[in-house]
Amino acid sequence: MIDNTIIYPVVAQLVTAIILLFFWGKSYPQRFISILGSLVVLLMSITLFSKVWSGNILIMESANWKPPFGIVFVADVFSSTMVLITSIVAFAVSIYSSVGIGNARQRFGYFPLFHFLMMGLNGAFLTGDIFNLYVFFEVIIISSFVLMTLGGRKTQLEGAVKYMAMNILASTIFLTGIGILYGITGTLNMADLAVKVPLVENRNIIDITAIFFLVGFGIKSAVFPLYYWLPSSYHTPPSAVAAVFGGLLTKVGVYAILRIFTLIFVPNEFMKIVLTVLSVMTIISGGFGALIKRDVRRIFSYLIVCHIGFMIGGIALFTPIALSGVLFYLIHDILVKTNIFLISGLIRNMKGNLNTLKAGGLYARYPKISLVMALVFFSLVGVPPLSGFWPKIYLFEAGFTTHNYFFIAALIIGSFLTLYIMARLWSDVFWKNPSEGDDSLIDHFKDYSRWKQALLVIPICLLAIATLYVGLAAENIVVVVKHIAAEMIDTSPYIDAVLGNK
Amino acid sequence: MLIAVLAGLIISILFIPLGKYFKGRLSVTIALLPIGLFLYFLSFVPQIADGKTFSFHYDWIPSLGVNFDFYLDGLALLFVMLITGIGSLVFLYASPYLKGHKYLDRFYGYLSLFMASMVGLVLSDNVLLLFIFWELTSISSFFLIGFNNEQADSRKSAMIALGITGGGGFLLMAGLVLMGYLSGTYSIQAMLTSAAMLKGHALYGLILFFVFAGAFTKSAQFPFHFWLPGAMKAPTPVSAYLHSATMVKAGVYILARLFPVLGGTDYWTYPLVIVGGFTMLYAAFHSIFRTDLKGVLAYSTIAALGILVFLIGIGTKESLLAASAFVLVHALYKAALFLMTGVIDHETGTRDITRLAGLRKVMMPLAIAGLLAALSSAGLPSTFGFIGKDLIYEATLHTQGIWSMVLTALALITNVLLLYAGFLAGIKPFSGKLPEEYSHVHLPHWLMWAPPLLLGILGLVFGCFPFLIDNSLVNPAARAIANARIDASLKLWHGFNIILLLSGITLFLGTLLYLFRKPTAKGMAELARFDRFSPQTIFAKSALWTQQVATWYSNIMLNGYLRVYLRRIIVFAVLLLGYKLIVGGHIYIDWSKVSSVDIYDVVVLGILIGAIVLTVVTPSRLTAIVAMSVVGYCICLFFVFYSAPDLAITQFTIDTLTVVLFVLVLFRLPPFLNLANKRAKTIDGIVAGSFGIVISLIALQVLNGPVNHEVSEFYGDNAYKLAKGKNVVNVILVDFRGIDTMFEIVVLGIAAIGVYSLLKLRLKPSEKE
Amino acid sequence: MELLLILLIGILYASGIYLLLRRSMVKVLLGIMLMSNGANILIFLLGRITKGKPPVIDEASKIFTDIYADPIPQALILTAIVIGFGLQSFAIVLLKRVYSIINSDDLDDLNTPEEEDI
Amino acid sequence: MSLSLYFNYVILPLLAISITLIFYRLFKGPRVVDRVIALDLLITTGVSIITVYSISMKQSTFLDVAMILALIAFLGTIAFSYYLEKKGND
Amino acid sequence: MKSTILKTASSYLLPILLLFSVFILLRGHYYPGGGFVGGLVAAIAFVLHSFTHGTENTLKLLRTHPGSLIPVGLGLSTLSMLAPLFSDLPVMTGLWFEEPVPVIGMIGSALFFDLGVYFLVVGIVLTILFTISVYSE
Amino acid sequence: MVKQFLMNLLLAFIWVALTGVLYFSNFYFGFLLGFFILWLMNRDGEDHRYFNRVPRIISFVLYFVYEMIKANIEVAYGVLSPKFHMQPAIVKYPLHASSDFEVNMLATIISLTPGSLIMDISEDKKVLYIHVMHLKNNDRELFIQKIERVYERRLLEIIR
Amino acid sequence: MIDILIAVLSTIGALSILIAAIGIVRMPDFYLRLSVTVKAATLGSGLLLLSAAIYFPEVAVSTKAFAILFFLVLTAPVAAHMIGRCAYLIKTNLWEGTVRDELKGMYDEKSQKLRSGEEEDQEGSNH
Ligand code: NA
Ligand code: NA
Repeated sequence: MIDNTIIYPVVAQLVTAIILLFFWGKSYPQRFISILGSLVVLLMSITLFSKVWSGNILIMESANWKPPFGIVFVADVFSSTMVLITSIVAFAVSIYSSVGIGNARQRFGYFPLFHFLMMGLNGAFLTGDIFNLYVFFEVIIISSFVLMTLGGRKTQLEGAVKYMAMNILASTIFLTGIGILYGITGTLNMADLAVKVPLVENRNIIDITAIFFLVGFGIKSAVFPLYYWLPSSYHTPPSAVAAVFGGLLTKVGVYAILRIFTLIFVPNEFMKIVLTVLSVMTIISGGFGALIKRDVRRIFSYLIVCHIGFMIGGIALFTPIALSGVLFYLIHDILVKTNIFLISGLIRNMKGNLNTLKAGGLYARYPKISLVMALVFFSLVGVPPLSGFWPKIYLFEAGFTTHNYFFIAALIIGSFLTLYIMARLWSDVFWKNPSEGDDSLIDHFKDYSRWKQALLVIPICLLAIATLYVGLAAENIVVVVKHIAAEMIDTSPYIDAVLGNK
Repeated sequence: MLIAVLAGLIISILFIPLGKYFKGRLSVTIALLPIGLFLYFLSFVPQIADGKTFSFHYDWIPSLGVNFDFYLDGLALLFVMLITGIGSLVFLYASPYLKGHKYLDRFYGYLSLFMASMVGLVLSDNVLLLFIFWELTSISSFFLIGFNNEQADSRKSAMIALGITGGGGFLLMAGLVLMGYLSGTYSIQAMLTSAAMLKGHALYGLILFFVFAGAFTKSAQFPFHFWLPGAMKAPTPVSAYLHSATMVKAGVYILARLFPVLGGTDYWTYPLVIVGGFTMLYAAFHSIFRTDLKGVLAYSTIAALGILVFLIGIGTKESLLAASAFVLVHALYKAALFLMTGVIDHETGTRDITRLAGLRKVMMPLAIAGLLAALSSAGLPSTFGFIGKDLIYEATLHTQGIWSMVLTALALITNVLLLYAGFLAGIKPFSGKLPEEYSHVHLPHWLMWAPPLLLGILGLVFGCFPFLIDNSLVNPAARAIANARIDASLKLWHGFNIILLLSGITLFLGTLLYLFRKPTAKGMAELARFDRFSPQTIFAKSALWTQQVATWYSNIMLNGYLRVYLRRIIVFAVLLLGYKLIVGGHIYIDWSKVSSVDIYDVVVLGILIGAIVLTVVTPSRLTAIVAMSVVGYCICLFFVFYSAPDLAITQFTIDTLTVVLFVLVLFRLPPFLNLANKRAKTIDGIVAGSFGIVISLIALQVLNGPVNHEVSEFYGDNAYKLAKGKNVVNVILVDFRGIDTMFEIVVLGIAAIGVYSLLKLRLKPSEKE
Repeated sequence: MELLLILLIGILYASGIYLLLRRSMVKVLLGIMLMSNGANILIFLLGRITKGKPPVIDEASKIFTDIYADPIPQALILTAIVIGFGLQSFAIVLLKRVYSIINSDDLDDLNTPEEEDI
Repeated sequence: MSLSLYFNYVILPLLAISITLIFYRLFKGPRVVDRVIALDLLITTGVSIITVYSISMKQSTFLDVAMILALIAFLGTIAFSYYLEKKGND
Repeated sequence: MKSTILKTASSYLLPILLLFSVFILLRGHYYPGGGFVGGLVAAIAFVLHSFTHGTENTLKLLRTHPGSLIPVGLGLSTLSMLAPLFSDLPVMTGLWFEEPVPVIGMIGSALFFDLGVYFLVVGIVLTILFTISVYSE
Repeated sequence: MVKQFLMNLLLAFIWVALTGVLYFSNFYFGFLLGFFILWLMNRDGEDHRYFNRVPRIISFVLYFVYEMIKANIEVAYGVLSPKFHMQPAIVKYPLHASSDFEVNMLATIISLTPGSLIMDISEDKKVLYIHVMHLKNNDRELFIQKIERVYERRLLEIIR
Repeated sequence: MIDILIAVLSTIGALSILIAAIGIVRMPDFYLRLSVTVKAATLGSGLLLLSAAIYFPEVAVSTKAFAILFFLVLTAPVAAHMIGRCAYLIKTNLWEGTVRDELKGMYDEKSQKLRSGEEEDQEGSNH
């Protein structure tokens, strides 16, 4: 099925961003356009998803060239799900940003950059061409660089330098991998690669190429020992920015790993061992880091790392069940991680501070919002029946099936650390009375108008509802992820759809 | 049935956030919920007693095998009656107990959540559904323990409780998933058919490990017991309800529930008997040193839980029967004691046993309740406790050989100590002379004293008329656990036998102990000397140690130095790639694929390398930039030589612009400092060099392989015919792969915006983030 | 020639990484540039090189009459160069901004003790 | 000997020797201005090399590259002068 | 910089370079060049001008901030990418006028695409460089 | 006005040369383009008459090429001879040319002549500072005369 | 015939460039190096471009070659002037054999304005 619908979520973000550029410096119309644009994209993504879900894999041959000659965009259930989730997140964050991002930043291009970033993400999910994937990755990283430095405080710059250096290195390694792959196969179309790579006689060089992609995407998805940039930088930008980063940027790395390592390189034993070791160490590193930090966003940053480990581990197991678990976790993680960073912004608004030792008393002061936050935190921990719980069933089961007890142990440790850390956070920030007479503790939130307060709280609730849906209506998610996992194991429908051999 | 389970959840969802609108008006009305449920489940008693069971199925997540599968049998019924029955009393009791409390409605919300979860837990047939409710009980317990969250130790206790039970929860989950995976179903009833397979499976031990871990943590078995005394920070109704009568029995429940599937083997028996046995002794011993009433009760609860685990471990019909009965016995008297303690605390403001005495004079009904509960706990004939104790001795005596002696002795000692503890809690505060300071104390609202009294009386009634419950509750429960027919009729009087003798000895020694030993703070202090060996200390130490290791590790990993991070990343890549290269072996040069070299190629290459060297070594920043542009220009020449004019042009233009950019930016910067020492340089040189070698070898391998130009030939053939351009590269850029270019220029646009904003935007200090 | 280019690629990557590991931010930038040049040449080489036959169709004809160099790597590198330019110019400006704050291009001076930034 | 070969084996090597010499100056310095003029000369020679190469390969397409080089090469030199003048010294 | 020679040179180099840049832009489909390089050359023309006349004077010459060329160029490219959507073709499909136009040759969406690239590149390079030089001064 | 017109014409010619398409329409297009670019620049025009200059220009160019080759040989000798016998100097040259354009042309020509290089023009445009490779006998007057005779006078004849 | 012309022109051109290259290595100071290189290289490139213009028969290509030549002639002196001036401003040493430096002291240290040495007279006469 050839359908232009595929490209709409990308194009609509692009057009929104361009329109926003015409309103440079005018923050009021920008807010409106941004929210409207995000809503439109959300509707388009829903349309796309329902089309894909009800029918076949859709493709769009850009410039009307048949694959593998042109760049093809492919919407299978996986990519359209990712686009849908991204659009939900984008919608929530763009509402949040209208108040959560200061006027100065809004006047200096926050919104266009945000939409460029979202465009890059949607593009990365939908493209069926590996070099085009690189291009979208670059769109993502350059917009994230700019968003990260926007405002230019010293800590922001410190984070940004590290973030940039490592991400550029990742891109270069990724590009090197593409070059090698092209040198071996002479094609860039992912479906075509899926056909040609298995035919290559020199398997060793294929394994080596796979390592390039592993390292490149591994840096992007913050896997041990490539994760350094994340804890060094995610606490520095404004919370709305950190939310998008935390929710989506590392996940696009996971997406890429999943896509490449199911379609083009199927992990062999060596790769599985490597991935297992990485996952275990990632979980430990993230968990340990989060354990010792006292700044809410630093804690969350490390938790991102920790939970990336869960997903990588699932990929290492590489059974349909494991992949279902990874996918479920991915969906859950995007919603929750975005939300916890939005929450951190709200906490900062309410307390003027994100140090868990200083802040406190939120539960007494804002009980209802606190409980929404608690719901999100428990989802993060994986308290049943919330969203984080279900994928772990799959991961455990896959772990047992493959007798990967290291991973199971790490999964338990990681879950436990997360539980402990979030409980401590709750206890410190929400239960404890704030320390008296600290000047840094100012409640800005209460000074906002009702309308502004609503704009901050609604997106958090929106995402919380989405999370709740994922948890309580898990059946729907399970059906989707099982479908995707099946697509990953048997990639021939994808290949046939793209290359048109029916 | 689903409604029965979910009602509590719905109520709690309404109450927790919206509580303040109810303002406590409905707190008694809310008690209709447990009462209603109690009556609802009561209606099942006759049928269950007849050996019937009830299954209920509602779809939830069929794809995952997780559905609302409820199964009501004797075991579930016993527990659900306890939960709703005691729940009713606690709900009523809490209303005056927390009257006027700011968050009373929130409290009821949590309590409803807990009750619903507990009901769900015991009714679930699906292990994962069971686990969901299991965790929800932990969460509601967390909120209830931390209910007075302004207090630091409340928070800490809540954390510890959640930490222990939550950690055990994850292990339990692993175990349940493993069971589900091995038996192909998550339904416990369905698992029964796989019981033999599971018990013989290589992973049986692992399953037990996981399940025991969950059960022991939840049911406060040694060495995880210490969260329970801490949990006494919760309001007393909570202690009575969660931390004595119901939640802590969830661990026991799951052992009982899984007994038919997993139980009866040595791997099952020994750990449970040892841990249960040790726990009961340890806790019973500790209970007598407490001076805080709730402390005494907490430890005696742990001991009781130990007894239950012990009994399930033994796994004979007698022991399972004893366990079934003892669950009920203990729930009745312990809840009564807790509720009574709550009243005392509420009215006198203290729970210190050494200060409490003679309260019978001011609150007689409570004294009666206390006395009845204490007697039941002591196992005095004609109390329900007596029957319980009998059954325990019967169970221990029915084991084989030397075991029977040992286990009986253990049970005896435990019972003696527990008797003492029961007296201490139930009798001591009311006996003796009323201190002056408590003379003004008076009886509280009747809803506070009636529940313990009722429980105490029930203990007496069941003791005198055991037929009321033997076939209706206890036998069906035991039957369900053993998955076999058990038709014991509970009797108050068994005649003179060894069991009676043991009971007598217990009573005698315990009473003796009560009469001659007075609880003192000194005793507690003595015991505190051993704290450094206590599991709590060890756990705290290992937590601290973990924290230290985590700090050490994280500081090494994230030391703030970008170059260290980059070095590690490169080393990682080199190791992986190098390993694969070495394993792959066979590196050779295929001369047939190598083209000739012209002198200008070599010269340009030489210059290029020279320029690279200059870039690397020069101490002058400007020279580095000059050298860098030479690198670019030489590459540009290569592009010309090797047929890439477009590339050459672009490379050249961009290099020139980069120079301009650098120049505009750099002129304020100080000169390079020689910041690295020789060692760092050498290491970096080796790392970088090996990466270069690896890349070169890979490139060589790729070049040795075949080449496929299908796509580029298509471009060449169709560039003019179909895309109307003769410069194929440009046609690719604007047509064949125009999308790339589209988004590539977006990258540029973003970069420009970034530059502009980075340099122009100045935040005011008032901008918060 | 291929062997010489392989050597060159190795040197470009190695020197790029070496500079990437320096403390001076300018050197880091130069390292990035060297590495991206290395990657470009790698792509160029692995697409196989052809001397003196640019992929431009003759004025007179409508299709290629001779062999021609593979245009795809060229297009890819072009895109990569342009993207690299975007990234590098932003990085250079970031360097300037960093310099105006810490008055040095030593990255170690940029590190903030954690207590400060909470 | 055809013209093409003459260009390939005589003229191009001559130019190759030239750029080697020029690069020697660039490498050696001693001052940045020396390097800058060496760079400038290198580019001018580069224009020549490309011209000769295009004759040798009979590919006039390469002259387009030479044209761009000729047009914008001096911008680099101007930029370096700008730098040095602003900075006062190297 | 205060060199009279450079000042004079840049004022005649500016038009030449601009002319040249359009040349490169238009012939890109047939010979080396195209919107990107054309845009770079145009930008270099203005950069050269700004070196001698100062950024402010160059901005005056441009009459508008170069940054405003960014959305214009981006918009133009996007429109030519999206134009095929209106005829139900995939995005980026080349649409061509039937008859060739003198001087330029065939005119199609690819040309407008390249034109967008051209404007964008001019806008970007000038934005970057002018922002820096204003900041440095 | 005239200069603008000429400049425009020149641009149109360059355009035709660049595109290599000798059609009137192409010239016309180039003219329009040039006009647009000049309009962009919007510089103040100065009146200059451009009549009958072509023969003089040609003869000047030829003479210049001759001088250039001659000087180049000198330079080659200077470069290749084993011993240095240059007498470099920076000499101040008083200008007759007055407009920017004239000065610039002169400077370009002097710079292109081997052995001499324009260092700078004074702020008031009265003198040129020229670096010479061979200031024979350290005689600045002779050098100044030569420049004036060979280049400046001829150039001004053409331009003015 | 044409071939021989091309060969001669290009040989002279290449040799000019070689001389420039030798010059830049051999010349003792910066200014001499600059002086040598610009002209010789421009001449050399010019001759090579002329060869190309003759070699390729197409008008378009030949005009291209001339255009390159034109650009070189237009820009090379400017660049040389700029870097030479700048070298003087940053006090790059002259060779010890330099016989005369009339530029010395004429730059105003701060503003970098260049005096002609003749305005004093004018101003003097005005007073
Ligand atoms: Na491009
Ligand atoms: Na092009």
